[in-house]
Amino acid sequence: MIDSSIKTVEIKNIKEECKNIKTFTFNSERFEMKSNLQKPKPGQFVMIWVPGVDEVPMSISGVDDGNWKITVKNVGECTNKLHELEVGDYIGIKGPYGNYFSFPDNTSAKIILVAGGFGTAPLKFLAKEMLKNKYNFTLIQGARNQEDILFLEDLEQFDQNYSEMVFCTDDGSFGYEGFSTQQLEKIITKISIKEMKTTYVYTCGPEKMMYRVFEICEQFDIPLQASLERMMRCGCGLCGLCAIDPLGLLVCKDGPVFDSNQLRAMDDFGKFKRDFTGKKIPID
Amino acid sequence: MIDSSIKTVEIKNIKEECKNIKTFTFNSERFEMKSNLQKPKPGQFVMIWVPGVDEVPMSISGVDDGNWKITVKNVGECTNKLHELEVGDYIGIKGPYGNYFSFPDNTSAKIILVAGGFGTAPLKFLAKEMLKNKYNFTLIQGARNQEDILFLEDLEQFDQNYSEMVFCTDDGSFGYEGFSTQQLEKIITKISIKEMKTTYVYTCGPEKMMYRVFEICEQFDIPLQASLERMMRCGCGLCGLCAIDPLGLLVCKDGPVFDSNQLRAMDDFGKFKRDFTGKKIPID
Amino acid sequence: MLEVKISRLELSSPIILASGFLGISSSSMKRIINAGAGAVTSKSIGPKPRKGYKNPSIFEILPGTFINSVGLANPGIDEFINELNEMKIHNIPIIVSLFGETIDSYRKVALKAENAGACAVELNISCPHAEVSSIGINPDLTYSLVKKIKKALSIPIFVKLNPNVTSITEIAQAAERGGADAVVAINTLAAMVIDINTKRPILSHGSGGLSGKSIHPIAIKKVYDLYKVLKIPIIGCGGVSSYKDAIEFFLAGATAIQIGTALYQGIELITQINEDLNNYLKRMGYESITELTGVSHNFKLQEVPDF
Amino acid sequence: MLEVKISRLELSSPIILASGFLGISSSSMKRIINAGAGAVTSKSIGPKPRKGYKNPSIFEILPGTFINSVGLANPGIDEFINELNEMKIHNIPIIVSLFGETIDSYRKVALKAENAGACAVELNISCPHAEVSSIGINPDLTYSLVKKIKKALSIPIFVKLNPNVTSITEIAQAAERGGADAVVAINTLAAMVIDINTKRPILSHGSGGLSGKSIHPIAIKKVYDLYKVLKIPIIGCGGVSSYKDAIEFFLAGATAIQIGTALYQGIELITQINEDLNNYLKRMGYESITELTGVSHNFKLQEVPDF
Ligand SMILES: Cc1cc2nc3c(=O)[nH]c(=O)nc-3n(C[C@H](O)[C@H](O)[C@H](O)COP(=O)(O)OP(=O)(O)OC[C@H]3O[C@@H](n4cnc5c(N)ncnc54)[C@H](O)[C@@H]3O)c2cc1C
Ligand SMILES: Cc1cc2nc3c(=O)[nH]c(=O)nc-3n(C[C@H](O)[C@H](O)[C@H](O)COP(=O)(O)OP(=O)(O)OC[C@H]3O[C@@H](n4cnc5c(N)ncnc54)[C@H](O)[C@@H]3O)c2cc1C
Ligand SMILES: Cc1cc2nc3c(=O)[nH]c(=O)nc-3n(C[C@H](O)[C@H](O)[C@H](O)COP(=O)(O)O)c2cc1C
Ligand SMILES: Cc1cc2nc3c(=O)[nH]c(=O)nc-3n(C[C@H](O)[C@H](O)[C@H](O)COP(=O)(O)O)c2cc1C
Ligand code: FES
Ligand code: FES
Repeated sequence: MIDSSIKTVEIKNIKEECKNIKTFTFNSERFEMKSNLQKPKPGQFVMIWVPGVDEVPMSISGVDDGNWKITVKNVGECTNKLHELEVGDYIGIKGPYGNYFSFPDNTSAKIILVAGGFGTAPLKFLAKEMLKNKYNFTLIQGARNQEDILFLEDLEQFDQNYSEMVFCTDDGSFGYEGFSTQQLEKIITKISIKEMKTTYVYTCGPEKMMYRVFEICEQFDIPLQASLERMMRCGCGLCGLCAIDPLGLLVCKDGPVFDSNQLRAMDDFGKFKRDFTGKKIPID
Repeated sequence: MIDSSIKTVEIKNIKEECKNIKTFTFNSERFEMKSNLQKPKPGQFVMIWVPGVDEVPMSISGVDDGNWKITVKNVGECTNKLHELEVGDYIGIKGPYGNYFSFPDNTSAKIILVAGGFGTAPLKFLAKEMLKNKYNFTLIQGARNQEDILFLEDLEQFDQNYSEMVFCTDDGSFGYEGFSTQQLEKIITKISIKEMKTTYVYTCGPEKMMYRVFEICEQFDIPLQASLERMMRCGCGLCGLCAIDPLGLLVCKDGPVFDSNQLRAMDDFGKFKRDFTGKKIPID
Repeated sequence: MLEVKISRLELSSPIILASGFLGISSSSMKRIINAGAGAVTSKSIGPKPRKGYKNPSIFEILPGTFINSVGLANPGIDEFINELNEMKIHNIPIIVSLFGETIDSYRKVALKAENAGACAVELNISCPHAEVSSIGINPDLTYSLVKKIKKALSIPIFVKLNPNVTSITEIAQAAERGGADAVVAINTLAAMVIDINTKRPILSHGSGGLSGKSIHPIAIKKVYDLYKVLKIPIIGCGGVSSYKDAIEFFLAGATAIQIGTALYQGIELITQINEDLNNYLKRMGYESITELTGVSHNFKLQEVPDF
Repeated sequence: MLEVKISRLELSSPIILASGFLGISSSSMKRIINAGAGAVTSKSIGPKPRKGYKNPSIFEILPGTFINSVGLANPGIDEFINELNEMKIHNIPIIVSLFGETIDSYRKVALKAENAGACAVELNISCPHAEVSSIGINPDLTYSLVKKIKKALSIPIFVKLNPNVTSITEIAQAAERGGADAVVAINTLAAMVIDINTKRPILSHGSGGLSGKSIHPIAIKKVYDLYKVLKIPIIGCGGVSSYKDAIEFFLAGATAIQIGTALYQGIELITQINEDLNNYLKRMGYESITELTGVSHNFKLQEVPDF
């Protein structure tokens, strides 16, 4: 069983990934958990407490010995304060939570990862694990412009025999001009019918983008795994804030990674979420 | 760490050992303890709850698969009610508690067990374990008369190449006439000086008897392990009722088995105990 | 074997979802019913939307024991009616937990809940954060509130009791006199956790309520005491995480139980407990779980210490 | 680094043995001091010998959480004076916890304890079993009792608080007004365990007091609240089983702590906690543990929920 206590740890390292995004490293061994501290898997997230401010969900973007990483976009009060913290400051960790991306049975499967914004964080982690396990994949990263491209250094060091990196920007300042979903379509249409049977798509990013990825995959009958986001209070299946209608699937516990079957059954996907009062509101 | 919860179990078997003493068998697997249920060792005891009556300490007199045994003399309210119980009735178990008899390093050591009354219970368990481990030993059992001799059937089945049984009764109705301590002296005086260096005595029984055993062992410089009894409330080192002056050793936690060094340092040994109020009273 | 009746409410299982757990969306609550719960209780609903306290507002302290200060976050009754309508369609037995800023505001929320199809209301008079926190510790206020609501409604009224009082029986008896159809015991115990590295309380609100395993023996004691003085049924709540905990509540005097915190293990737990309850009843030779209510009171205890 | 002062009492370590644990014999208490405790508190001593409740009277419920109904078993003050004399010889700082059947009987026991060399008395007004159980839940009675004892004694007077009340601060303030030199918070929480096989409460007395890990967050909350209103020092008690629990008490507002239940792990725990406290202070750059008292109050909390 997951330990849902909050443990404070010192920030060990901070790296500026791009203008608004930083990666924080902390040592999870210091949690001093007795047992069930499991090594997080790609797709899982932690609740990050910024003392005196708020506690918010963050995907794990990398794991290395006892060191865990999160990659955070500064979008509001809590992430802003997090960006102000320095090495040696304390943050609180709860988790890791949620399910994780599952790998195709066959390492020779055709794999496409479609990442947008900080959604690249869990997919970079996934890509690293795929490399370790000798899977071939293409990672499509979409961003507004060149400055927003994430993990470029990291990604360039990936073994090119196994991985292909596709970048696209809204303004064409880096890689292709246009959306990542356009690149996805382009790639898929080039796949042979035989290969199509063993093609798998993984996505994380803005929900509207993921919804478009879903539509494309449905069209070509390709199995998809998408990592969703919802407002989270507890992270561990108690508060119900992250429930998705009509099945009541919980993003924190049944997700955050959902497969095509589940996505198909979601009336809310791409359309509705809940705010912190529990009220249903449209996704912008 | 020991689990100090009380679990109720059904009595599986009841055996009348002699007029006033019965052995109760219960299945400890039914405790449904998750982890740390350790197999009890000779010398350890459990707290036995007789629902609606009282809860008292009882040595474990045998262990066999998941079945534990206690051998109970009917001496008062609680043991009386326990003797009235039938197979299928529930009793509560807390423990196993306390330390245990330790074995000599060398299996060829000369070992003498001196048992009196229901003190024979843990020593029979000890003897069984010694046999298993190929130790040689002599078991001296003292009783008032033939009818009070315990575990006769059991003991007769012990491998005689390793074990010798000596019985004595106050009235001479079975075995030697006189006290077990007299037999102990007789045996010891026959031991060669060389052998004396590897002689070990273990005792459990009325404290006055054990005190005499202690005096004999001190005289011949033989290491002794004695299992003491004191009034017990908690059994787990909290209430302090079982403390022995002047070191404050706890019979339930530091004991019940004490060695010569510890016994030597006890002002109370053979003299004082505490009643249920905590008041010090003489041992009769 | 597991059917129970609380006032006019007939439930197929004695397990009810406690307020505050997955009780905001009809979809989650439907899932809970499908898992085997006899009824669900909504998150406590107030007159208007409320975000409650910032995070951290829920975390674990010891295995199975949590602390929370959600601060009655809820979308407000007008918004929540959408969910109630949805549940009416699917015929889900829902108890609406509710609170107000004044006695009159309690009444208004309760009326809206009744009209939208609630099968009962549960008055949360034990929320330490609300303006009305004084109700649950005051027998007179409790009496007045319950009486007012009783007059206004025709569905059963449950009163959720605050354990942080000198005498829970006094409050419960006031609720009974006011016309409560059942009491729910207990809500959380006031507690706090301070982080030794940052030296600050972890919950944004500082203190919160303890729930789960740690409070179970406290809840059992309260139910035992309540059973001695009440005529109306008692719904046991606090730290149920296995059929054993549920049975203990029945033996102490409960007619049904609520489950909350333990659901962090997954809602299949409800299915498991139903099954285990059935097996227990068979093993012990009972025909209905209702036979267990209050049985522990048949045994004489040692009232006076020995001298 | 670990020296603390409570009223006139100077202790070499802030760890005090809680009442009810190993506190009947001078030999055990000497052992506790040798393990590193700053002082020991005796088992609560009354005017006459008392066996208390039959067994079972102490057992574990959850890992590190116990329930007990010892029922104030004690040999009586006249007998206990032998142990006090013994402790005087060895210069052991002993706080005598005591109770009486009437206010006057409290006074008599207290005087005997003072004469026999107690360095302080701790008034147990929270024992649910005693005839005086009403004192600890009533501010007026608490005030009168403390005032009477204060007049009679010259050694410091501690008051041990009952957490099973609506407002612990009210009782504590009454004690302070009466002249208490410190309060000890908290005693155990009323609780009960029922065995599902025999269907009866396990404790011979039925209900008992919860202690150990489960009550720690409740005790922290009480100490935090008390620190806001009291001028006299607070001794934190409840569920300390590591240096972290102790630090939490200090941050909440305690000047010293008591340890009880966790000693089932062995009394070396006291030595370990002292060592860990020292390391923590060094790591955090403090020179004395007294600097920690109340530090968590420096942080602003969210008082009002968001809407
Ligand atoms: C499973 C999951 C994984 C995530 N992974 C990452 C990641 O790797 N990197 C990253 O930068 N961001 C990630 N997020 C989003 C991140 O949680 C929000 O950006 C953050 O909560 C914003 O908080 P704020 O106070 O700075 O902004 P605010 O101004 O409070 O809010 C801005 C927006 O952030 C979202 N948000 C705020 N609070 C919460 C909350 N408690 N739960 C969920 N969403 C919230 C809402 O959409 C809100 O509109 C993830 C979210 C989820 C649910
Ligand atoms: C470590 C240990 C192991 C024991 N092993 C055995 C055993 O294997 N077989 C056996 O028959 N007996 C054993 N005893 C003794 C047994 O506990 C008592 O015989 C029993 O408690 C008597 O209870 P009662 O209510 O029947 O008698 P009571 O009439 O209550 O008391 C008779 C005497 O039993 C002893 N006694 C009573 N209550 C307690 C208590 N809570 N703790 C300790 N002693 C108590 C006292 O000496 C008392 O004077 C052991 C005792 C201890 C301490
Ligand atoms: C996160 C959380 C939110 C809660 N919200 C409410 C609530 O809104 N209304 C209420 O009456 N009780 C609320 N409670 C209390 C529970 O309903 C229940 O009384 C308590 O948790 C004890 O039961 P448990 O141990 O099974 O969780 C909440 C408890 C928790 C942990
Ligand atoms: C077995 C036992 C006996 C106790 N006896 C007393 C007592 O005599 N007087 C008293 O004031 N408190 C007594 N207490 C309460 C403790 O002193 C303490 O307040 C409580 O156990 C919480 O601390 P802990 O969690 O460290 O044990 C007793 C507790 C236990 C478990
Ligand atoms: S965040 Fe609370 S249930 Fe998912
Ligand atoms: S019996 Fe309680 S300390 Fe030994």
